[in-house]
Amino acid sequence: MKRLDLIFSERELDAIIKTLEKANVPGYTVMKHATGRGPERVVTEDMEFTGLGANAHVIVFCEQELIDKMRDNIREDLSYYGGVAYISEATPL
Amino acid sequence: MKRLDLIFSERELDAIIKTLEKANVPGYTVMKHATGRGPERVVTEDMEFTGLGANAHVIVFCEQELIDKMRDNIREDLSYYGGVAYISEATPL
Amino acid sequence: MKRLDLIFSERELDAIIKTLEKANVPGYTVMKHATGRGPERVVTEDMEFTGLGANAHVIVFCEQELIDKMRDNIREDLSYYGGVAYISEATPL
Amino acid sequence: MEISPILQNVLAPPVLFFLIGAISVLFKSDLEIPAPLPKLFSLYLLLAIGFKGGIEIQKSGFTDQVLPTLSAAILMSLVIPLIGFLILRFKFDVFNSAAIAAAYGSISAVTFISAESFLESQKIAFDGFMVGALALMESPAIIVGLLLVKFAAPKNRPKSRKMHLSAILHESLLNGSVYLLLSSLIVGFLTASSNPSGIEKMEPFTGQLFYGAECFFLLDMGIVAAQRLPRLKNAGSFLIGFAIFMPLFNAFIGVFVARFLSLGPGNALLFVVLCASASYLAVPAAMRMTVPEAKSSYYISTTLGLTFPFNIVLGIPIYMSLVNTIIPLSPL
Amino acid sequence: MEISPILQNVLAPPVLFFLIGAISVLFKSDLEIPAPLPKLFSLYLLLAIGFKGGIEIQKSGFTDQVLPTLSAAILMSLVIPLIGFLILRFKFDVFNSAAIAAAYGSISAVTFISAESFLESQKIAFDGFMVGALALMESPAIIVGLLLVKFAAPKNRPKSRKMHLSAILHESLLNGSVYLLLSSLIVGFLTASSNPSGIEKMEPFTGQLFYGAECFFLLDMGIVAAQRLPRLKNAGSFLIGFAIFMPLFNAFIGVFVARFLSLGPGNALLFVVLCASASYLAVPAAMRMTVPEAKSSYYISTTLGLTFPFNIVLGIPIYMSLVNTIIPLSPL
Amino acid sequence: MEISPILQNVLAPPVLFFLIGAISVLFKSDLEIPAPLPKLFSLYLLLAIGFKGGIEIQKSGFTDQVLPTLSAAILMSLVIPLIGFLILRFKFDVFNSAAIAAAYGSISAVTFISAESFLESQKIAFDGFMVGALALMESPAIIVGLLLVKFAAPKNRPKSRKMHLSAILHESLLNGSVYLLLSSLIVGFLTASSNPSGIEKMEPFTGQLFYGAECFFLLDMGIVAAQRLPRLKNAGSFLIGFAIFMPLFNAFIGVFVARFLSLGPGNALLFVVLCASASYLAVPAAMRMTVPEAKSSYYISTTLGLTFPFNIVLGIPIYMSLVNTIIPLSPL
Ligand SMILES: Nc1ncnc2c1ncn2[C@@H]1O[C@H](COP(=O)(O)O)[C@@H](O)[C@H]1O
Ligand SMILES: Nc1ncnc2c1ncn2[C@@H]1O[C@H](COP(=O)(O)O)[C@@H](O)[C@H]1O
Ligand SMILES: Nc1ncnc2c1ncn2[C@@H]1O[C@H](COP(=O)(O)O)[C@@H](O)[C@H]1O
Ligand code: NA
Ligand code: NA
Ligand code: NA
Repeated sequence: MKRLDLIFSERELDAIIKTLEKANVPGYTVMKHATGRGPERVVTEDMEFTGLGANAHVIVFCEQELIDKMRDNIREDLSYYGGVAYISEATPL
Repeated sequence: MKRLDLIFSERELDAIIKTLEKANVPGYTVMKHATGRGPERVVTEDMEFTGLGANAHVIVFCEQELIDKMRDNIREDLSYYGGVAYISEATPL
Repeated sequence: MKRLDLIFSERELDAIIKTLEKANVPGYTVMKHATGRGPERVVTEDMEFTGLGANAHVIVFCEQELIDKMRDNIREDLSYYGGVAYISEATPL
Repeated sequence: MEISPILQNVLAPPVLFFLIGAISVLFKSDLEIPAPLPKLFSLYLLLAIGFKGGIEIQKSGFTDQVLPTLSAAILMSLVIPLIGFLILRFKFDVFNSAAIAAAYGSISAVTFISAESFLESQKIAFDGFMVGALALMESPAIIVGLLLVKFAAPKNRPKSRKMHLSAILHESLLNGSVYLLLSSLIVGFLTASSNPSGIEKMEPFTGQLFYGAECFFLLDMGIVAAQRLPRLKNAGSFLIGFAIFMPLFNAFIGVFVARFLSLGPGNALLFVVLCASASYLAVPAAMRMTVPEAKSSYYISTTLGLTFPFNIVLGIPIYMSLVNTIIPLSPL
Repeated sequence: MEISPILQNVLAPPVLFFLIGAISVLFKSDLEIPAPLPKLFSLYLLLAIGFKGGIEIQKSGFTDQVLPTLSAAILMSLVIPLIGFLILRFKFDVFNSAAIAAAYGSISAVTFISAESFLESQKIAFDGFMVGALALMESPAIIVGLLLVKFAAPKNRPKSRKMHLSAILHESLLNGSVYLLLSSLIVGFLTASSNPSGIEKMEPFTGQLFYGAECFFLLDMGIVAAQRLPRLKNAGSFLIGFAIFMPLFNAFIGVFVARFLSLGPGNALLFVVLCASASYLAVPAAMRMTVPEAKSSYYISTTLGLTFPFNIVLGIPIYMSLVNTIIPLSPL
Repeated sequence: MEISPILQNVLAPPVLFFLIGAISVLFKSDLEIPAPLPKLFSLYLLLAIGFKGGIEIQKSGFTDQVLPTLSAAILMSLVIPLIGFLILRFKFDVFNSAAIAAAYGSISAVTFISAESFLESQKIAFDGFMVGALALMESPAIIVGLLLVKFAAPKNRPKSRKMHLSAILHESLLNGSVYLLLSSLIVGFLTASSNPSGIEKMEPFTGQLFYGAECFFLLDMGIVAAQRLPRLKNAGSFLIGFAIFMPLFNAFIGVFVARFLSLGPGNALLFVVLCASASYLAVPAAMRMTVPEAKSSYYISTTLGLTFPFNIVLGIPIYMSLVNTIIPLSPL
């Protein structure tokens, strides 16, 4: 099993979830209100207040093949407004 | 060292923490207000409002043997109300 | 690529971010309002209220060499007020 | 200009803000009241309504009507889930039937508050002890629901799910909203008894602010309810029908009980609204904990997505005219 | 003791709390108003100002002044971004110029609220329909900004970024703050028309509480603005100059338009403030979504870090004396 | 019916809500006021109490009593931690002794607010400048605590932990709550001086709402305090005794100082309460930062779990009768 970590603007959340659902992932977890800095942007807490939205951190545990299926769509989602995606190994308990 | 990620309904938090403490884990971190979808349920933000509670994401860094010790208890905790548990490798800095 | 997970008191956040910036990490993500227990302390939610601050969870995706560069500084930051740091493998999507 | 009671109800600020919230979802506006702000308002409303009810009870004393009305209220919250269960079993398994039926036996505090506001705008009197009925009707339906599961569920339920009566009672009686409502009622009562200056000092907070806070909260309820509505489609037309029919049916029983109790029109409306409203807070929370086999989307999308808006917008004026028609009839 | 209008403005509680917030950042105090509490106050202020404006409009009716003023307001929010764009193009690319210009064409509700409070403290009358101008000026500048990008941007913009008019309109018209303001205006209007007792019951919430809530919110705005200010240094002196010059320039145009419209001094000041203020909410949110090529730190640090504090502290009294000087002049 | 002052205090809404919160923990109700809502109320209370204090000071002017009282307040907050330290050193190391002692030298704003409410309910007058004493007593104890650590700690403290005086001062003087209280005091003072209409407009927010907000906040404090109480068991009986004895002892010194200052009964009670109360906000925050060797569970569970509830429920009426007994005695 793999673990996919996606971090991106909350504004893109709907798009990313659509991508995940289309690939039929077994599940996902969303944590909002994340802040941070990337190569493009600083995301501070008061972004939420100015309506810009903080980041969302999405975790997906799924098989590698699902990730391969989603790769292009996620990359496109992220290429537009920024964000990062990383894969690591994970074993179910 | 291992990293154990547990994601489940906030309502189960006390039970899970009891399990962790019983196994004498060196520590754990809890992040509340997570939402998501699993094979059984959709957990949306307004669940908190309706008193259903969002999910909690618990991270535990510990040795494999501790995980083996807790496995059955955690599985039982999660089997009842749902939730996921994954293990991955982690090296202390 | 590596994934670095840092968990520590929110009060140390500025110091840690300074350390990360000095090492020129490509980015980082901050999640506040984490609670937990470590070998030294219990951090409960009402810590925020009493002004003690909850924990922050910082994730950094970067190369091993950057981590090596930051290791001493981070260890010093964490040695003072407590906190944990773990490294794991991560592959960009 | 004569306007119908329904239109008059719709044109009250709380209902208008509810509609605004709902419409914002329809139009995909990004209007959002982020957590935990709605919780602030729901806690506030419970505290304020309990406190004010306690004061009223102390002022009016325990009249002859109090005990029969409260008993009838509890009775209704025991009977309604049984009826609901029988109806729902035509289509659903024991778990879902019990969970949904419990929700309809219990009450919605915000619907009750809206009915109070409606009565005030119509200048119709009602009594503080009806808040007691509100508090007392929240829990019994949970107990009935859980007992239905306990006795009607297939015998092969996993061991760990065997419920203990003590856990059931705890879940139903010490739920945060029941607890806050009841204890605020006691605080109001004690304050009125021994510390009348405390009432005055609380008044700007619990009294004057109430209507505006209700509007703000209903704005959020509109958003939440409208987000739930589409999920009803998956629930099927039986459940959609149930979500409208059941409150009307319960209102109908309620109005005859109210008449039997000789309640005035104000108290009668509140009694009917308690019967007709369904819980989307305490009951779902309890059911999710204790009957995980039931689909939460069923009991939430019906109560929150359909029954709640129906009651707020159309139900209350309909029940009022029901009360005005049935109560004055010559004795049964 | 005679005190100057600027000092008098600075010594009003809202401005003092704004300064306290800003100074706390300077002194590195750990004073913080954690999310989402500021959102509570910003939603409240929009709801209350809309509601009160709607009531006023209903009361005063649609006077002769209403239509010309609202039309002029929309016109200003279309023209100002064009002027701003031309100025900014000297230094910036199309994307940044369009985004910044749009922010200055749009408005800041809190600046408007501060101007209302200033007028009240000076006992100068103004009309409720100016809230309509506030609501109407928020969106058009966004549309102009996006159209500027659409037509002036290099032709090699990636395909996916081709904007559809419908998306532009949705983003600009159904933004949460525009939506809440406009719909609260409608609620206020409907309540005043059909349910006058509803006004009284809302008054403690939307009326009496307003000033204090404004202070609390400005405390947070002071913190947020002061946190932004240092980032302006990276933006360069051209942009710093622009952030002061542009509101003054817009105020100057605005005051002549107000004179042309024969607005009284109260309405004139509000009109000028709408022209002079810049958006740090709706416009940045829309621009970040639709023009990711523009640097958000540019359009936020200017509007929030400099223009907003300038308007709140110095701008409003300056514009007032501008109004008092220019409006009474003999006809053009 | 004659009721004792203690019972009368317990039957006031703020104390009742505190007890309700505490009891909810006892009964394991899931009542919860999620973060950051309590922060909203604590910020509000500081802002309101500071603002009102500033107005009072401006109105009454700097009477003869002001300077001696404020000086005595600062003195007390320097002396009390020294006494506490000597007592605590019997059982604890330097770090824990200093941290706990500092907490008892500092103050709890909510205890002060509760004492004000108690006085108001008893119709006993007090002066606005006592809020100044509140603000001034928060920080000095922190400095004493840190200096105790600096000079009494074992010489082998790691290098990085050598504290600089500037850091100590910053931590103690620019703590968010001290800063907000002091600066709101100044805003109140300036508003009363130059802008009296501002006072009226703030009144519904800072005045009328105060009592209700206090109740709501104490509901949460009850929950938080009751959650802390069990942790006291691990702290041992010495610390439990200290948490009750120390406030009584400090109250006793305080009442003689108040008598020496010839304070009226209202001011005297507030002075005594400042001496008797212990900080669970500013001091713990500062200590956690600067003396990580001290166990936070010690200084929080004592101050928040025991001393705070003791003062709120029993302490204030006890101190009042102490004041009523000692102050009128013939001269020393
Ligand atoms: N190297 C990184 N490690 C961790 N988080 C990152 C990294 N780079 C970017 N992020 C996160 O991704 C968000 C979007 O970055 P950006 O693509 O620059 O807008 C940032 O705000 C961070 O929260
Ligand atoms: N494959 C998955 N990846 C990430 N999170 C998951 C996954 N499956 C379930 N979850 C999380 O676990 C929670 C409980 O799922 P469930 O067991 O279906 O109730 C969900 O709400 C998700 O937050
Ligand atoms: N083994 C662990 N696994 C996960 N989180 C931990 C662990 N140990 C400590 N933490 C986190 O690090 C924080 C600081 O711990 P401490 O150093 O004991 O103050 C704790 O509050 C936890 O959130
Ligand atoms: Na019901
Ligand atoms: Na403008
Ligand atoms: Na003290």
